[in-house]
Amino acid sequence: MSSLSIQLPGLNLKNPVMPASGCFGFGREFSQLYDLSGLGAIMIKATTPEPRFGNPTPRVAETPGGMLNAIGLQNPGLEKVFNEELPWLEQFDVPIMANIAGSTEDDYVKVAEQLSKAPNVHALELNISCPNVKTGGIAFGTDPEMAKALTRKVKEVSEVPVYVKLSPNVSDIVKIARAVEEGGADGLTMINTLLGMRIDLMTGQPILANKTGGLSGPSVKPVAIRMIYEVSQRVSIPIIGMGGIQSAEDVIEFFLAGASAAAVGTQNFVDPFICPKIIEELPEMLAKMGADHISELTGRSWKKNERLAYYRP
Amino acid sequence: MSSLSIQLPGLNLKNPVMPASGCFGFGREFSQLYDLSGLGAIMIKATTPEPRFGNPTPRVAETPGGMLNAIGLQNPGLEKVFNEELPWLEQFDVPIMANIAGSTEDDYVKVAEQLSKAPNVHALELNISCPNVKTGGIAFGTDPEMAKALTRKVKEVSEVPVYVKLSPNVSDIVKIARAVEEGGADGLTMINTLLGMRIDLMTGQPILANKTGGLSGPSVKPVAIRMIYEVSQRVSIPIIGMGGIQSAEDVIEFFLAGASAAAVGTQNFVDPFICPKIIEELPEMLAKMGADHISELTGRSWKKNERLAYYRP
Amino acid sequence: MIRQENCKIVSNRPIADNIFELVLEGELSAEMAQSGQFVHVKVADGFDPLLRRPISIASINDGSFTIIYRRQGKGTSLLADKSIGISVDVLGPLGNGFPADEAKPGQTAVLVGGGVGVPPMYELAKQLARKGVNVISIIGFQSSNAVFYEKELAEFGEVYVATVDGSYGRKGFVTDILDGLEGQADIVFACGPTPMLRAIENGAYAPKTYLSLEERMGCGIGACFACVCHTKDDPQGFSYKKVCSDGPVFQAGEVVI
Amino acid sequence: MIRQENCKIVSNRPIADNIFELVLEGELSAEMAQSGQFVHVKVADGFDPLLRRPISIASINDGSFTIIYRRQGKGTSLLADKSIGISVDVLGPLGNGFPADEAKPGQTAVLVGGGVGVPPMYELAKQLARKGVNVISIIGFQSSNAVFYEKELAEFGEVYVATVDGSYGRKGFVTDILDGLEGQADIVFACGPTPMLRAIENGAYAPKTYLSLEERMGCGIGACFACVCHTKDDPQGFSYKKVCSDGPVFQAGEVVI
Ligand SMILES: Cc1cc2nc3c(=O)[nH]c(=O)nc-3n(C[C@H](O)[C@H](O)[C@H](O)COP(=O)(O)OP(=O)(O)OC[C@H]3O[C@@H](n4cnc5c(N)ncnc54)[C@H](O)[C@@H]3O)c2cc1C
Ligand SMILES: Cc1cc2nc3c(=O)[nH]c(=O)nc-3n(C[C@H](O)[C@H](O)[C@H](O)COP(=O)(O)OP(=O)(O)OC[C@H]3O[C@@H](n4cnc5c(N)ncnc54)[C@H](O)[C@@H]3O)c2cc1C
Ligand SMILES: Cc1cc2nc3c(=O)[nH]c(=O)nc-3n(C[C@H](O)[C@H](O)[C@H](O)COP(=O)(O)O)c2cc1C
Ligand SMILES: Cc1cc2nc3c(=O)[nH]c(=O)nc-3n(C[C@H](O)[C@H](O)[C@H](O)COP(=O)(O)O)c2cc1C
Ligand code: FES
Ligand code: FES
Repeated sequence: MSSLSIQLPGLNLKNPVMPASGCFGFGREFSQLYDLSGLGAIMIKATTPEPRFGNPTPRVAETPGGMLNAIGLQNPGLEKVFNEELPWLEQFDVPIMANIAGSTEDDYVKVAEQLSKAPNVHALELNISCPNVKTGGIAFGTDPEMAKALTRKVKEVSEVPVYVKLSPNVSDIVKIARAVEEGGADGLTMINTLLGMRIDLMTGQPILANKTGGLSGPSVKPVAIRMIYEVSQRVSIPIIGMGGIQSAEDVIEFFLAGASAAAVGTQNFVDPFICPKIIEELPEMLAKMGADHISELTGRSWKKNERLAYYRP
Repeated sequence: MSSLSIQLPGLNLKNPVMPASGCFGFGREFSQLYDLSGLGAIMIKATTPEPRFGNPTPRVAETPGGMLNAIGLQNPGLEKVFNEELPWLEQFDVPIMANIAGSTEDDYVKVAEQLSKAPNVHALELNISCPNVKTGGIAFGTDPEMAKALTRKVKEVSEVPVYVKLSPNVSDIVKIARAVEEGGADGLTMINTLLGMRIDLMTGQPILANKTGGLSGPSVKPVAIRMIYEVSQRVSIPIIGMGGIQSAEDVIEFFLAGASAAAVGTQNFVDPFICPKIIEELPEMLAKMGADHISELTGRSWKKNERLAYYRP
Repeated sequence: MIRQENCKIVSNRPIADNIFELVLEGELSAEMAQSGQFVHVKVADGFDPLLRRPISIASINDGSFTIIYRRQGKGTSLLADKSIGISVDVLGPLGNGFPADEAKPGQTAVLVGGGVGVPPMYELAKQLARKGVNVISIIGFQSSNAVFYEKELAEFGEVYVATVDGSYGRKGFVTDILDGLEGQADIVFACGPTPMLRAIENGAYAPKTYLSLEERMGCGIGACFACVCHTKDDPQGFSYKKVCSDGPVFQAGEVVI
Repeated sequence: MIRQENCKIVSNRPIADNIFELVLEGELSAEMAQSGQFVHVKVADGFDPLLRRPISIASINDGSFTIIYRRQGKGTSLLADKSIGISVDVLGPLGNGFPADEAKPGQTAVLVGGGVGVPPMYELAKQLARKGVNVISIIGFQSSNAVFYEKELAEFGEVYVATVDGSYGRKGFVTDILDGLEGQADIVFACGPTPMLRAIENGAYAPKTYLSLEERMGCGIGACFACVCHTKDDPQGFSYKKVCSDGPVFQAGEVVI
């Protein structure tokens, strides 16, 4: 057995590394660069019932150690994702996690119901944390009761396990996590982006046309690690961690904090080969750390009195 | 009149640049490096009624583009600050903003009452946002009602204007800001640190003895800018902005977002001469931007249809 | 095919005020076909700055290629500081460039470049001239000290220069010169600031016009939806093009600019 | 006085496995008085990495100074990559070093260094020997390929080497050698990993012992309270010392280590 294979609800992963939603489109572009079958899974771009154009440009801005985006959930809509993108992805031996979004509960339910029927969709990722749309999105992600109710509704219709993607823009992440667990979530993915802004000194105006955007990249990693550390001790469902991962070492840090798998977002733009690179490097790192299997590392930072084998990078 | 002088409640500032609380001690160390009278003001280290040792070490950890700290409000206590630190600071022609903290309302009231009587304390900064103490601190800063009540109590006893320092670890920063404004706050200072964590791969444990710590430095700047942009449009009291400032350009960005003055924290560690450097560079930058006075820039990003003179750095 | 390669710097020198010409050695030059394609450059290891910088290909050589950039913000300043022999992480070639084949031998192509929109015109002029197309280049700058590649473009045909302040060439904009060439162009190729591209589109100076767009980018390869624009036939709708992978060169009238 | 200066690299070379000796030219060398003081080094412009790195002064020369560091994480790796002629932003000298004056001419001082705790011992040995103090150095490393400065220290007195794996010198720890020198030391000076310092404190090998502590630092100048330790007389209370500005050298028994 490989030291990297992971079983999570609905997901039989060859390895715990997957591109994060919105940073990999529907895989077409990256498929020109490497074989997608080597990935643990793919989190596809958020899908809404109808096609969306998203926000005006500029949609991205660089920040110290990170970037802001305000794409605004641009996507070709449920029908096209179901009839074109997902069937195209079937050529690869890789489970798909379908990120679903909407403005109303009904939107989520509609997308969940249909996408969960696609043969290669092995799990849903409920995006209640998109900061870049006027209605829905993050509103569900900052109110525990709304989050719980939505999770329950989606669970009722979904034919595959449901993961809920949490927003870091909250006072108490544990409260939301526990609410969606009560709502029946099979797992959590965290974190989505932090709400941020950059102002251009040349114009005096925000760089993004949408003014605010979601902060991602290495700068948010400590926030992600903290939240996963807190949440993983208080829920009994697994967490797929993300937020600033740039390397195999970062993946390990997420596991130590409490994650059971890891997703890479922004770094795909910086280094389009980053996912296969990390997957290749992980086994050697595990060996250095004296771990037989990566799952041993999940939550090691809070499982007391178990210090790791001395490891020097 | 200088293009940099600013009048804020209680504060007659030569210029809008001041070291942020906790990053400058009580000024003694930096006074060996430059004349403190050149600063706009000094925000001194948080003071509690009794002396505090703070948290065990390690208390700091570096993160991508930032740092975590979990000092835990170490300070010599009210008596010593009042009888030794503040009198020592009187040799400099610079207004002091006294950062006050505590575990209970009574703690805050006690410190506020006495420190506001010190002749060189021209304003108080109510620290309801320290993430590194077990009781008080951030608890006040994430609950609008508690924040409002505390502000009111402190206002009753303070002989100088009261600024409230906001925590970014909240779902809705505007709600807290408006609550403390209703409580009678004369101004806001924002942002304090974001809660974060780093795990050491060598030990598998959090680097900080306190496990979590407050994230500061350039990586948090987009969050600070966004929050100031949001809050400044919804309150009518001035904001002293902070969070990741490294340069005169950053100070301008904070003004454009809505700040009326700016504080520099972490960068004092990276470049101990940063405050005087920024103060020196600002007038030339203003000239390039076609601004006669820095206060013209406050909130320019949301005061529509007023584009700045073309500016190229 | 898109490749990622550490390319060695062969030369990196200022050719005008804050304008640098950088020659990079790399096998990915063999993948480069069209001018107007671009490379995505990581100017520093680590995350300061984090994102790659898109820069047009100015010249495709045997085993190397040239890019020309303006020192502007952090990224291009770091690039300008790099010396010969150092390696730079390059992703490319990206996007679809100018379709040189649309100009037939004997026809007249007018190439319009504004500021750092000039560089792709050099490779294009080279390709067109090689095929026997009659090349006229019009290049515009702010001021005399910003002018570059006049001589280089002159190898392939007539060159007109405009400067905004009149300190060199003709005072005014490239469109002022275009106006004077009425009827001569069978095809126009242009790259430069958006207002210039709009004016050229509106001017309809030739039966066919191709424009190279600029947009802030994330991935540069079509995966992040950072750089989309509406198509002209559906300006408020859901149809879109990605500047990075469908463009950056579009035919006039194809997308909303 | 503390100064901030861009110091030019005179040399930067490996002297053992992952150990580098860096000589920097700078007027701040004139401010340096004691071994055991340190400098705070900004290893890169920008914020990657953000914080300065504390490194002990190994040798104070005329117009220059030497530091010795282990290539460990990001910061020291970047430092190791720098070549001669490049400038490095240095803040220093910081802290209070070893009080060489506590050793009187004719007395015997035992200097104990573990790993990258060895460097400050060189300047100290130089200062002590100059005054006529009898110097014995004991230096400890993991393994033979990590050993450095044995020869350099030998200029000033006897040198004993211990390696954990026994591949060089005596197998074991510096304290094993110290044990064997019973009664010879009038004063002990030590720098190295915390367990080593604790063992030396507990061993009470001489009437006076001075230890150089390590702690994660923010400012390095005493302003941020990152690096405090309890004092021994009040181990649970409010009294404290700052490693950066009160230390890093403390007398044994002064602070809790
Ligand atoms: C397809 C394409 C081709 C280009 N070709 C050239 C060229 O040949 N020569 C040249 O000098 N410039 C070219 N540019 C513009 C060039 O990408 C920017 O000048 C450069 O990215 C600025 O980086 P910086 O770090 O110096 O500036 P900063 O302002 O520090 O950059 C901050 C962020 O904004 C982005 N950004 C800033 N300005 C622009 C811009 N004008 N277009 C897109 N992104 C921007 C940067 O990429 C970065 O992500 C091209 C842009 C595109 C999209
Ligand atoms: C007073 C003092 C003197 C020192 N003298 C020397 C010396 O002469 N030679 C030498 O090789 N090392 C010395 N060190 C240790 C040295 O500071 C660290 O090895 C170095 O900071 C590691 O930086 P990095 O970027 O390579 O590692 P990283 O692990 O990437 O550093 C991350 C952060 O942790 C801090 N850090 C990591 N390890 C240490 C450590 N052991 N002590 C303090 N901070 C640490 C870094 O400063 C940085 O802020 C000294 C430390 C102190 C406090
Ligand atoms: C350009 C961009 C688009 C994104 N789109 C989505 C999305 O559609 N759905 C979603 O759940 N998250 C989206 N995200 C968030 C990422 O999936 C991820 O949670 C976040 O970026 C943090 O990870 P990172 O720091 O590795 O990028 C997007 C992020 C970026 C940068
Ligand atoms: C080491 C350290 C100690 C701090 N102590 C305090 C404090 O005592 N009171 C307080 O209100 N803020 C404290 N802060 C927060 C800063 O004042 C500031 O709000 C924050 O660091 C963001 O600014 P920066 O990014 O410029 O550092 C501290 C920050 C740091 C880094
Ligand atoms: S830059 Fe990512 S789609 Fe164009
Ligand atoms: S490092 Fe800041 S007080 Fe010592």
